[in-house]
Amino acid sequence: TAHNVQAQDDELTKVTLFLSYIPSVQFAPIYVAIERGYFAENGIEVEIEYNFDEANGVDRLAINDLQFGIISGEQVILARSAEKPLVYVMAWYQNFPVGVVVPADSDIETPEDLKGKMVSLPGFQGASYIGLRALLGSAELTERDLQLVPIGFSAPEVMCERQVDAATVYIANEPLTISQCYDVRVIPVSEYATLVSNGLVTNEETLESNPELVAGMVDALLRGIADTIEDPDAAFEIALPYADLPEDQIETQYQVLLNSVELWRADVLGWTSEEAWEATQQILLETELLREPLDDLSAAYTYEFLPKLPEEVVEEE
Amino acid sequence: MTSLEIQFKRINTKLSSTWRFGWQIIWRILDWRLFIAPMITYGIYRYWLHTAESGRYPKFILPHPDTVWLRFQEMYADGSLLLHLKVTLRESLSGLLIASVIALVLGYVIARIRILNYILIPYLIFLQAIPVVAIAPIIIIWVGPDIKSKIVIAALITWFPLMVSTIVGIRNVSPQLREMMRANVANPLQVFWHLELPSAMPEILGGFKIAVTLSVIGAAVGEFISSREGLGYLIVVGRSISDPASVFLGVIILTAISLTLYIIVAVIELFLLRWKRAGS
Amino acid sequence: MTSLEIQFKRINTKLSSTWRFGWQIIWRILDWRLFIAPMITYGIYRYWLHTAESGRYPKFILPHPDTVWLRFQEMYADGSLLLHLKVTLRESLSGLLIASVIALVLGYVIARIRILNYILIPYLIFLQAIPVVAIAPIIIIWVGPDIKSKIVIAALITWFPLMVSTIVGIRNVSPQLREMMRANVANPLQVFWHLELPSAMPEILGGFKIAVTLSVIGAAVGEFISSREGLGYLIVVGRSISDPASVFLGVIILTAISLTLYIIVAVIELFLLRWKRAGS
Amino acid sequence: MSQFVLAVENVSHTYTTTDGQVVKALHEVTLCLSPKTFTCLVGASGSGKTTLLRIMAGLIRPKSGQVLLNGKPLRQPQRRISLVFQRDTLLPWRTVRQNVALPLQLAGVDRKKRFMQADQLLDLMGLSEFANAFPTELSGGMIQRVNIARGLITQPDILLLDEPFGALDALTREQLWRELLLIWGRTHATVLMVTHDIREAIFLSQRVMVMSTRPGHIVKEVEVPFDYPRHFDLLTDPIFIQKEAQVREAILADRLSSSRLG
Amino acid sequence: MSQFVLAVENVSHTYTTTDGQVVKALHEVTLCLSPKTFTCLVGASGSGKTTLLRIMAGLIRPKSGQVLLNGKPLRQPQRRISLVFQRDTLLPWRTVRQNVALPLQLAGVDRKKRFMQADQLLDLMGLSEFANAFPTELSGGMIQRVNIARGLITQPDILLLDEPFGALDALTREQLWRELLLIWGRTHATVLMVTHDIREAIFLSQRVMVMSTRPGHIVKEVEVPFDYPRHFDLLTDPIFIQKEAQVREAILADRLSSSRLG
Ligand SMILES: Nc1ncnc2c1ncn2[C@@H]1O[C@H](COP(=O)(O)OP(=O)(O)OP(=O)(O)O)[C@@H](O)[C@H]1O
Ligand SMILES: Nc1ncnc2c1ncn2[C@@H]1O[C@H](COP(=O)(O)OP(=O)(O)OP(=O)(O)O)[C@@H](O)[C@H]1O
Ligand SMILES: [Mg+2]
Ligand SMILES: [Mg+2]
Repeated sequence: TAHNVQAQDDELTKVTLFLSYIPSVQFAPIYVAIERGYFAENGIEVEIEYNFDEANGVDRLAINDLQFGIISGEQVILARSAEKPLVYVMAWYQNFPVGVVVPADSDIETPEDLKGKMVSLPGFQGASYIGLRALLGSAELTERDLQLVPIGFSAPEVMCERQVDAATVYIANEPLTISQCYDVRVIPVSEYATLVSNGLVTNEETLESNPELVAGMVDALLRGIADTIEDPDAAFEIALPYADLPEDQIETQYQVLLNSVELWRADVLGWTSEEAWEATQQILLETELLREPLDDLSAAYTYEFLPKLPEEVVEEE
Repeated sequence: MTSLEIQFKRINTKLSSTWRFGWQIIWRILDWRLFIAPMITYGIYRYWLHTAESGRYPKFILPHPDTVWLRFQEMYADGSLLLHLKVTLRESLSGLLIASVIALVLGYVIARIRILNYILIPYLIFLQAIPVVAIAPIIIIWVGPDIKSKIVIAALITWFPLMVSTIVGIRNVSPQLREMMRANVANPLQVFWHLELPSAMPEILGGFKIAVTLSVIGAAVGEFISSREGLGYLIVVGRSISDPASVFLGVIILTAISLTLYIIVAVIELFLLRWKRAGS
Repeated sequence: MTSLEIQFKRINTKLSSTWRFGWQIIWRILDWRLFIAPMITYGIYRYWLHTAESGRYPKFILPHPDTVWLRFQEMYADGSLLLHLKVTLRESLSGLLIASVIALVLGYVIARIRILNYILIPYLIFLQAIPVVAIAPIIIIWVGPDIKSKIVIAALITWFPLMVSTIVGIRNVSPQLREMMRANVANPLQVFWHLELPSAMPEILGGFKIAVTLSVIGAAVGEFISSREGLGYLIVVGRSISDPASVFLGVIILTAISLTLYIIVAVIELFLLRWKRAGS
Repeated sequence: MSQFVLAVENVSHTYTTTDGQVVKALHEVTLCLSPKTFTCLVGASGSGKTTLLRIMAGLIRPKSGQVLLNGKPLRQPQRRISLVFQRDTLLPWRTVRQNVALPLQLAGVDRKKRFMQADQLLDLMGLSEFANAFPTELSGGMIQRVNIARGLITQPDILLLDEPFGALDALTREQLWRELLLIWGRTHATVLMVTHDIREAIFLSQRVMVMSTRPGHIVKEVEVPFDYPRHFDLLTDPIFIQKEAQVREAILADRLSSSRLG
Repeated sequence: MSQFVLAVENVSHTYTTTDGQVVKALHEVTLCLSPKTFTCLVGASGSGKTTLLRIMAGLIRPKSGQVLLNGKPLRQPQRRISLVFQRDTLLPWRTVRQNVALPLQLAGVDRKKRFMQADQLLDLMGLSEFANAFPTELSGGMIQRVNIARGLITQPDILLLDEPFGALDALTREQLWRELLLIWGRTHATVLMVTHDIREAIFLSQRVMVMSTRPGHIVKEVEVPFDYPRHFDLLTDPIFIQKEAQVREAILADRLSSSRLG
C-alpha cells in the first residue's frame, strides 16, 4: 500500500492542522490516523502546525489562512460573536478536560467545598476559566465566594509549594506532575457540568467549497480516536516518535495517554449536545467574556459529518 | 538657529538663570517640529479609516477606528481603562525603579572594579539570558502571583541594558579629568557625583530611554502570563475573546505610556545635557 | 600591571605590530581572572547538587544535576541537541544581523539629522512598545510560521537598544574633532569612517553587548509561540511535560550562547578600544 | 603652482552663549593675504583670532562680510587651505603617524606614500621615536608638534597656524622657526600665523597685524623689512627691537583704551 | 600658617607605551622646595617636567625614589598642594564660575562663599563677563586663565603650575605675572612653575632649574638675586640678561650633547 500512497501523492489535498500545544501523546489519535493512512485514504495529506497561541489559530481560520484546527468550544462561540465564520464540526474530547486538583488529604471533595478557599487558575479566559466557572456554578458559588489566583501555567510548582488550596488544571497531565509531591484528588468539571470541549474546527468557506474534505478529516480523526481508545498501547507506540520523549518521561506520558483515553471515550464519537452549547454560552455570558448571546448558536456547529447516533439509526430503520 | 530663537534668547537674558533654563525647555518643547508627528499620525489615522472602510480586511482583523474609539469611551466611562492603566503603570514604574537601582549600582562597580567584570558578568548574563517564561513559575512561587511578580518581571527585563549603558558611560570618563579630581582630593562619592555621573549622563540617559520602554513591555509580559487587570490583561483577554478593539486599545495605550516615559527622559536630557549644546 | 605582563610586553616589542596586538589579546584572554568564574560556577554546582539531594524541592522543580547531564549526553548522542542549538543560533544571528543593519542606519540618521528625531521616534517607539505576543499573529500571517517568523521576532526585540546606543555614540562625537575633519575636507563617508565610527565605538559595542543577549532571547520567544525545534521549543516542551531536565538544559545552553556572543563582542572591544588603555 | 589670494572683507562675527549673552568676536575685519607672503597676527587673549582663522578656513560663516579666495566667495573648507588648530584635535584612536597622515588619507593618497611623508615630517619635528605612540602618551609640546606636522603634510597653498609654538620650549621653538621658514621658502605657501610672542611674529613674518580686544579688529599693521633667510642675530638688531616696540605699543594703546584686560 | 617643605629624592620614572617601548621620563631627579620660595623649571619639550609635577602632586608613584612632604613620604594628593594642569581639564558641564569653585566645593565650602571667591579670581583674570559661560564658549587663552584661577582658589601652601601662561598674549601674561607675584607675596606659598619662557622664569622666580632632555634630570640651577617686588625695568637689567644667557646656555649645552631635538 505504501507504493499506492506514493502514486497518489499528487492527488492528495494538502491540509494544515492547527494544534495549540506541543507534539504530545495527547494527540495520539491524529498520529494513528496519519500512520494508518486514514487521511490518505480520504485523499488528504495532513501537516500539523503546533502553536501555543490559540487566538492566532482562530484568526487564521477566520481569514481562511488555515482550514482546520483543534480549538476550544468556547473559542468558537466567542469567534462567531466577532463575526469570524468558524464552525465546530467534531468534538475531540468527549469530556471537558479541565478539573480542580486538591491534595488527597484535603477537605475539599465537592465543588461546594471550594467556598472560601484559595484556588489557582491559569488566567481569566480560556477553557480552564470556563470550566472552573461551570464547576462553581454547579455549586451555586460565584467568584466572590472564594479567592481566585491567576498563575499562568505554574500549577504544579504552586501546588507543590502548597501556596493554594486547589488548582484548576488540565486533568490529563497536570495532576500526574503534582502527584510527584503528594497524592492528589481530581474534581473533574465534566462530573458537574456538560460543556463543549475542544474539537475540530473549520470555517464556513471550507464547509461550502469542500465539504468532502471536511468529511474526510472528520472520518479520519474519528477512526484515529476509536483506534486509540481500543488499543492505547499501539497508539502510544505510534505517538512516541512524534512526541520525541526523553527516556524518563515515557512512563508518565503513557499515563497521560490513558487519562486522555478516558476523556475521549464515548458511545458515539464526535458528538456534542445542544445543551452543552447552551451551557457553554451561558457561562460565557455570566463571565461577561461574551456580551450577548449569539443570534444563532446552532450555526456554530454542525453534526453533518458525524456518524449517526444510535437513536437516529433506530429512527431511520 | 531661527531668528525667533535668537529673539527668544534676548528675552532670556533678562530672566534669572534657573528660569531661563526653564523657559528654554518649554520653548524647545513647543518647537514646531513637534507637530510633525501628530500630523503624520493623523495621516496614518486617515489611512486606517480608509482601509477599514474599504472592507479590504475583515473587521476582526482591522477594526474600524470608531469601534476602538467607542470601546475607549465605554471603558473610560466605567473606569476600567483607568484601572488597567494604573496597574500597568504602577508595575512598570516599580520595575523600572528597582531595575534602575540595581543596574546603576552594578554598572558602576563593574566599570570601576575591573575584577568584578570577570566575576559577575557570566552570572548577570545568565540572569539576562533566561527567558522570563521559563522562570515565571519560580518567580510566582517566590514573590506570589500578585502585582509583585509583574514588578519582578518588569525589572528583570529592564535592568540589563541600563547596566551595560552605565558601564559604557563610566568607562568613557576622561582619565585626564579623573586625574584632575584626584589632584583636588575628591573622595569617591565626590568623584562620582561631580565627574562620573555628569560625564556618563549621555550614556545613562540613553540607557533609560531603552529601559522605560522595556519596563512597560515587562509589565505587559507579566500580565500576559497571569493577571486579572492591566493593559497586558486587556490585550490577552481581547485576543482570547476575539475582540480586536480591546487589543488595539491596549496596544495604543501601551505605546502611549512608553512614548510618554521616553519623552520625559528626553526632556530631562534636554535639561541635563544643555551644556553639550554650548559653543556650537 | 604584573611583572609578568611587563615581561610579556618586552617580548612584544620584537613582534610586528599586528602580531603584537594579536598576542596581546590572547594574553588578555588567558588572564588568570578568567578562572574565577569557573570556580564560582563549580561552587554553584555543588550547591545545586546539595539542594537537589536534600529533597527540599520536588524533582520537577529542581532536577538532579546528573539527570540534566544524562539528558545532555542523550540529546548530544542522538544529535537533537545540536539541531536545536543550530536552529536557535541561526535564528538569533539572522535576527541580530537584520537588527544591526536597521539599528545602525536608523541610529546614525536620527543622530545626524535632527528633524528625523521628531518625525521617526514616535513610530519607532510604537514598534518597540508593541508586545511581541500581540503582533506575533500578524508576523506569522506575513512571513509564515517557519523560521522566518522567529528571525523577525528576534530582530524586533533586538534593534531598539542598539539604535539608541548608536544615537548616543554619534551624538557624543566631539564637535572639535568634527570641525577638524571638516577643515580637512572629509566627505560624509570619511567623517563616518574615520571619526564617527571609531568615536562612537564604545557605545556601539555596548549596544551590541545588549543586542546579542536580546537576539537569543528573541529567538527563544519566537520558538515559544510556535515551533518544532530550537532551544525555546526544548524549554516549552520540557515545561509542558514537566520535564525539568530539558528546561534546565535549554536554559543553560541559551545562557551559553548569550555568554559566548557577549564574550565575542568583549574580545572585539578589547581589540578595537585598545587605544583607550594607552597612556594610563 | 598657481597663486592664491585670500581676502577678508568687512567680516564681523558674534557668538550667542547659552546664557543669552551676545559676544562680539570680530568687528569689520578686512585683510588680504597676498600669495607667498608670511603674515603674523597678534592680539590679546579672546580678541577673536581663532574665530578669524576659522572663518578664513571656511569653517564658519561670518555674520556679515565675506571671505574671498581668488575673488570667489569661500563657502566651505578647501584642501589647499590648511588650518593648524590651537586646541588638541588629534584623533585619540590613531597613532601619531596615522594622525599626521590623516589629511593625505582623506585626499586619497595611498598608505605607503602618506606614511613616508608623515615619517619625514615627524623626523623634522623630532618625534620619530613616537610614530607609533598614541596621543595620550605624548607630552603637551609633542602633541602640538604632531598638530603642526598634520597641518604641513598636504603642502597647502595657504597655511593658517593658530599659536603653533605656544607649548614649546625656546630652543625647540627656534628650531621649528627655522624649519617653518625653510618649508615656506621651498613651497612659497601663503602663511598666516597667530602667535602671542611678538619677537616670534617679527622674526618670522613680513607683516605683523595687531588685533584689538573684543570686538576684534585690526588696529595696526607693521611691515617687517628684513630679507630671508633670517638669522638669530636679527633678534638683537636695532630695527628689530624698534619693530618689537611698535607692535608692543599698538597692543598697549588698545589695551589702555579698554578699561581692563581680557 | 605652618611651613611646608616638598622634597624630591632620586626620583626616576618610566612609561611603557602600548607598542611596548619603554620611555625613560625622569632619571634620578632630586630637588627641594623650601617654604615660601618661587622656583621655575625649564626644559625641552618631552623632557619630563609634567611627569615630575604629577609625581610631586602625588598623582603618580615614581618607579624609584620618593617625594617627601615635611619629611613624610607623599602617597596621595594633598589639599595643601595645588596643581594647575598643562592640558585643558575643565569640566565641560560646569560654567566657568562653577569650574573655578570646584576645589572649594570639594573641600566643603558653602556655595555663597566659594562663588564669591571664584568671582574675585575671575575678576583678577579678566573673565568676569564669562562667569556663566561654558568652557566650550571660551578662547584658548581664556580656558588657561580659568585653569589658573581654579588652581589658586584654595590658597594652597604649595602651588605647582604647568605652563600656566603658554597660550596668553604678552600683555595679559605680564599682567598675570604681577598678579601671581602679588598673590604669592600675600600668602607666601611655595611655588614651582614650569615654563618655556626663560625671561618669564627669571623675572618671576628666585631660582631657575634646567631640565635635560629624556631621561629628564636637573642639569643646572640658576639663582636669581633680585628682590621682590620686581618691576618690568628688570627685563633690561644687565644681570637679568646675563642670567638669561646662563639658562639658555645650559639648555643648549644639554641639547648639543644629545644629537637631535625632542
Ligand atoms: N563657540 C563659541 N561660543 C560662544 N562664544 C565663543 C565661542 N568661541 C569663541 N567665543 C568667544 O569669542 C571670543 C573670541 O574667541 P577666540 O577664540 O576667537 O579668541 P582668540 O583671539 O583666539 O583668543 P586666544 O588667544 O585666547 O585663543 C571670546 O570672547 C570667546 O569667549
Ligand atoms: N601616559 C604616558 N604614557 C606613556 N608615555 C608618556 C605618558 N606621559 C608622558 N609620556 C612620555 O614621557 C615623556 C615626558 O613627558 P612629559 O609630559 O613629562 O614632558 P614635558 O616635559 O611636560 O613636555 P612638554 O613641555 O612638551 O609638556 C615624553 O617623552 C612622553 O612621551
Ligand atoms: Mg585662539
Ligand atoms: Mg608638559
